Amino acid sequence: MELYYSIRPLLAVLVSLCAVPFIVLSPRPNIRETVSFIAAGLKFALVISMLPVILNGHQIIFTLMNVLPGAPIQFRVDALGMLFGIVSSFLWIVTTTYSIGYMRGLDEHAQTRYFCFFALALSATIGVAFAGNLLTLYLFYEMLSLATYPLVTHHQDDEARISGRKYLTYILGTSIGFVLPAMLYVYHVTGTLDFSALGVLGGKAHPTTLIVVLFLFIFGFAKAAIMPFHAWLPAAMVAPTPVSALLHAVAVVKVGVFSIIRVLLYTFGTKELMGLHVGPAVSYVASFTIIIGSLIALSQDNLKRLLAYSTISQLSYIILGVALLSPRGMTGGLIHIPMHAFGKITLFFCAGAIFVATGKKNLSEMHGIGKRMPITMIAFFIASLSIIGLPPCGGFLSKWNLLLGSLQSHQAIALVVLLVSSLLNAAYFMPIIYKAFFLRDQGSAQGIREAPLFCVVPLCVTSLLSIAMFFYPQPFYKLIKLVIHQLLGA
Amino acid sequence: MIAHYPALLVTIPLLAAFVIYGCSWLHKKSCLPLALLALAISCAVSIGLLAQAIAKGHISYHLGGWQPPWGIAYEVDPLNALVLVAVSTVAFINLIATAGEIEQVFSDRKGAFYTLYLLFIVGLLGIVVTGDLFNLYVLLEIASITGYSLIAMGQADRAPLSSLNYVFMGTIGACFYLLGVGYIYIMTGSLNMADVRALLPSLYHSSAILVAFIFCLVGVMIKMGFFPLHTWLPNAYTYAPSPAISLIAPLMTKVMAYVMIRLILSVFSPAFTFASLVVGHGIVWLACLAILMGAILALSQRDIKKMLTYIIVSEIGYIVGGAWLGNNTAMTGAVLHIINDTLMTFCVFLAVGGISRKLGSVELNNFKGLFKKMPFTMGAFVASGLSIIGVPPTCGFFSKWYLISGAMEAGSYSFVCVLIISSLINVILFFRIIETAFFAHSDPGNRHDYLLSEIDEISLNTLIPLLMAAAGLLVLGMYSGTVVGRVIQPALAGIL
Amino acid sequence: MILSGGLLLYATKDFPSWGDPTSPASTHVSPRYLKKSLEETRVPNVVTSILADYRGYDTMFETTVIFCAGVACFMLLRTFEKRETDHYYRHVPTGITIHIKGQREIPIESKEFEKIDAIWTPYDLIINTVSRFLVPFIQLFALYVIAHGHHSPGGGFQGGVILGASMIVLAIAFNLRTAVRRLGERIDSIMSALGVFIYSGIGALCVLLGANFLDYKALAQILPIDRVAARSDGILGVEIGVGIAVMAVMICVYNNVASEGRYDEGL
Amino acid sequence: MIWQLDLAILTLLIVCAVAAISVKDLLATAILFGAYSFMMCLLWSIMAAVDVAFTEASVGAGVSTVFFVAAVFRTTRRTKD
Amino acid sequence: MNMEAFLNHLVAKYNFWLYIILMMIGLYAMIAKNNLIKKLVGMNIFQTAIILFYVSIGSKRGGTIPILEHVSGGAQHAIDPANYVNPLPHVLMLTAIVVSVSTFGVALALAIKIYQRYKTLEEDEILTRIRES
Repeated sequence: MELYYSIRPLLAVLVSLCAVPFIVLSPRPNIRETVSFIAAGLKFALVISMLPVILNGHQIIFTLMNVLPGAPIQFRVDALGMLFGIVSSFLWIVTTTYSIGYMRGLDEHAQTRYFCFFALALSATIGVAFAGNLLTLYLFYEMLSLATYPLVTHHQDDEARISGRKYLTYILGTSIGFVLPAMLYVYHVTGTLDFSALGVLGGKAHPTTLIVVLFLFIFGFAKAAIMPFHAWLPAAMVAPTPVSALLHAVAVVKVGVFSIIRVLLYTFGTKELMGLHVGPAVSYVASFTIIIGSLIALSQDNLKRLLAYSTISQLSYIILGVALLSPRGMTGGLIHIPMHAFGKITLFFCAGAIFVATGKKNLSEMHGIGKRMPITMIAFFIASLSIIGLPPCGGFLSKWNLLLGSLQSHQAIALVVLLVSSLLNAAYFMPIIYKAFFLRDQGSAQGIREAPLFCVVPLCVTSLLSIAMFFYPQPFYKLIKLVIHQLLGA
Repeated sequence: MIAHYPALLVTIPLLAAFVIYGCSWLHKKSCLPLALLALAISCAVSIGLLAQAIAKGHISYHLGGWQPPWGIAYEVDPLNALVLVAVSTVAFINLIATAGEIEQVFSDRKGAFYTLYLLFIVGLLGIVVTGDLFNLYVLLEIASITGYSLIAMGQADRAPLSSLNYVFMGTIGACFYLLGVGYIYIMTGSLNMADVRALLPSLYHSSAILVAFIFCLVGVMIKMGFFPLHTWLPNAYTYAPSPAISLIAPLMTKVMAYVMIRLILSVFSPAFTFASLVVGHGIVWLACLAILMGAILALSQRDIKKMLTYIIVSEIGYIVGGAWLGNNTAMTGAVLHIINDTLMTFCVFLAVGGISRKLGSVELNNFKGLFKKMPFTMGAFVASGLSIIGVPPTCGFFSKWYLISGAMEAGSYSFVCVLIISSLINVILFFRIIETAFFAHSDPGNRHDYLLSEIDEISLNTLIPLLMAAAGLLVLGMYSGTVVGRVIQPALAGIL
Repeated sequence: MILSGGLLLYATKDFPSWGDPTSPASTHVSPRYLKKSLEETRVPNVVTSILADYRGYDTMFETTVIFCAGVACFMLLRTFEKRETDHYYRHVPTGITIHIKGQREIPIESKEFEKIDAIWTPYDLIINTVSRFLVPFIQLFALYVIAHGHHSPGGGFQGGVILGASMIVLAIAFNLRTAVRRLGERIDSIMSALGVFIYSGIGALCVLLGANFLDYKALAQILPIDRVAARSDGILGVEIGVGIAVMAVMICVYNNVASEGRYDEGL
Repeated sequence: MIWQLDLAILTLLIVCAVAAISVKDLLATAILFGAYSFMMCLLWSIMAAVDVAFTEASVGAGVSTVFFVAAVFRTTRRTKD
Repeated sequence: MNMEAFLNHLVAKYNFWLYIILMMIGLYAMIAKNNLIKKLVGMNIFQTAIILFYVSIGSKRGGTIPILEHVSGGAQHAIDPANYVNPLPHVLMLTAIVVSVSTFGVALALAIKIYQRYKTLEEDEILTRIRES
């Protein structure tokens, strides 16, 4: 493995940042949205352009500023970051399309502000993906938290105020209260914040302290919505659907998970983790979240809240998979990032499309909606299959690998948890499909047809892609193989 | 001329002040340009001085051509050169930003105002640069007297009273300092800092020196508003006129904090301060108390200006605590925080000053929907708020970083916790305001809406400096590594 | 308070006993002044030589402090708006007071009448005459104090105060208007600035002549004298500056305080 | 120096100081304060600090007393303590 | 230490005791008094006390005023510092006196302004006025 010095990571981050002034100054909505499109396309192109290098097992590094001794602001693109970068940057394009349709369909106010902070949030996400050390990661993590606040509270009514308050309390509170001290402790002990495949903390401090620090990190990155720090996610569902879709199915929550993975694998290092025997503990925490999240989801009537809780439980799959610390498990966990992303974003898109077309949010009002909006509901069906983890959908692969991983590392509990939760997923998705297609609607549903084109196309794309990924997951596998090779050797 | 920079730095604004006061009776129009010119020159000179100091390491300038300890000497090292740059730059930008308001509010006596303004800056610059204990006292009095009168010019009814209280407290502080100097003089027979530092080690055991140190310290702490002695600060700063306060609030307290650090480092050596003196831990505890109390009192305020003054109190706690942890990292953090906090406080007070000029009062409720009305001002306000909270990459984060890791080195985890907690409280403080300003829907029919309807963005000549300051927060944060590496570390390396 | 007192008491035990010629205070720095003052500055009054030369920089700021006080008093108290009231005039020869209602005024240039503010304004021939007779002598003495500061106690500061006092005596004995007529506010303020400017200007001049700030011996290049005499003259120059500034400020402060910044009647 | 004189001045000094802050009339305070300054001036001239004494005589006992009286005249003589 | 040594101690430094007493009087007035002008007087006493302290630093037993008699040229070495009191503190105190009078003037101006607003100089009454308004 060799290091390439290139400015492309920085550019990938800056693209959408530079788009902001244009978005602000653009005289007409069309120009504004064209700018967003161009930025999204450029970003994706830049990310892709780095893919070959990564696939050849190399890394790209770029140091921006030496702000602290041993902790510069540094970008470092490796397989893991690439995996996440591709997913989020691609989905931004799709979401931009979708949000044009959605925002226009409901003609929301302050769309310019919306697109600005959307772009900001995206550059923060990519920044996290390509962060070369803990400081940079923290920087962009905070940037993301702040950039999403205006999006979450977009409606500016009292509900938005309350949930925005909750959002900030959880996100900023944990990141300043938990992550910052933990990070400082790491810096204090090791004198560096770099990520290394072997971990930097090896035997530098007393085990119990390390375990405390570990959990500070895990709960500190509250964006991962690990219980008990999950309450912000359902609250944040007051945001416009594209926001929920991208940020709360892909960007924000995945950033949380991604940060946890980074810290677990690259700051502590697999060896240290095994030495500390914390793998099981972490996986228990994750399993708890999985089960409870699904159970709560069962009882939801508001579609978006249901999806939120299902997200909470799904995220912990990833943590669980990584915490298994076995090649299979990690594969499962990491592959779950793209799979879940595509599946879940489709579901959110569908929810949004239904809302645009019918103005309905609750399941109880959606009887027979499938006849009115067949495309949407079919996409919904596919996506829910993917989430449940049945072939022929991408979700199956991650489930499969996770199961194998839990067998590999002899964790019966994880096995059980996975199976149970799959059943639960089925239990809260299937009724929706049933109601949508096989129940007659109450007369109110006259004159409802599909949502605008801008809304429908993206969700078709994503749903089809989540099928495609079942048959052709190689690129992701390649990346993940690289990660695992780098981490566990052999 | 380059050799004379230390003198020019102080004397150019001084001469300008006299000329301006003369002009104010002959030709009023020329006051402002003169003031701007003088400040610009001294700003440039200070930057040149910083460059020299980094190159040479230490510059000594003998006033009147007399060798110290007989004459008075100016000592410039990278540390105080940095503070000089901060002071002169803030003074310059602030004058640009607030000139319009000054011309309007103090139309009939603006000459006097500019004179006092410049003399205040002269005092501060002199305090930072001088190498003579008594000279420091005189300059301190200049800064104080001008400060009193600037503060007393506030429109609020309470301004004179709070200013008079400030006079009392300030005089006590200055006198304590003078007393301490007297004790030093009676024991060593010298007033020159370097000379005293050379003479002291034989006297460390002496009780008189201990008392001298304590009195100097208490005096300085009164002046900088350290927690138990801060009582004068909030009122004085709240009721002052906004052009003056956006100058005084950032500079006065920070410069005094620097004086304390200078006393520790280059008069009483750290060996004495931290080793043979036991008060170190006590003062760190006091600092923790100061931070917490400052934050809590700030929480209890509805008036934004007053809230900010309490935030100043807690920021001073940061600096004092960092300085007294007594290791290199923490001291670096303290010095860096002096610079950063100067900029943050300046930015936030400038923003609030602009808002209060538009809004009349800066009660929290009046901020409703302000993001719509003056987006850029609020943007700058948010930026400075984030910096005070300590969010990367604003500069506030990095000084806090050094302070905390210094505290970890020193093993005083109480200080660490306090810093974290105060950051969280700052989050509440600022997002309370931001939230109020972000959510436009205020109850219909109160006069505030109608008042809000006709206000708009503040005038450009205030807005541009404000945005510059806000951008400065980011830039300073990005380059803090450079600042620490090139300026602070070399200066501290010899001492700590 | 008790605490600080205790601290002070505690500290005194390490002091050298009072008036001990061998205490560090009197052996470390100060002897040099006594020894060298004459040959370096040709000023026998060591206090003056230190004040204006060795530590001349302090003194410059000391004068600046006074100037600050003057400006501050002006800034705080001076009010420019006119209160429109009835007019009182005193017929000087007889001392009869005339009260005119409303706007009508007696033309100010008439010599017999002088404007006053209140019916009760005192008018005492003896005091007026005595003070008018005294003032010149006071001022003469003040000038002597300034000029002779090299050889005897005194100097610019004391002299300036006495000069100011002389004007204040006028203002008290007659009324503020009389004093202000002698020395207008504008002139007074400009003088206060000018005085300090002389001091710091001399310092800046030394810089222009290539020496350090306030290094008077550089003046030898422009004055036809040797360097030591140049120091002596430089000291005289700054003393004069101090004198002017202090006088002007004292008057300014008195006028503002005595008339609440209205510059009308005074006490 | 003559210690009796010295002692007398010291006592007067303290008496003046205490009186100045305790009388119930600000005008009296002003005058007592002038007296205090004058005593101080005498003390210093005894200590051979002639310049300081001169300054104190002209400033402390002289001008500042005048300022004081003027200020009291402009405000009020009344005081509760 | 025994009585007699203590007396020596007392006598040797009586100026220092004196200035401490004065300083406490001034400080007491500043803290405890209610009238602003009284506080002001206290402040001045406080300052003069410190000045007194400095001057006593300078004084020497058997030292005369620091004005050198004119010895014709070349005789400077005849000057013995022990014969003259230490002039440096005097210089410093000239400055200090000036500072104190300046502060005094500004403070008086402030007091007058306050009186114009509240028609009283008693702190508690002013505070009640503020609370009412």
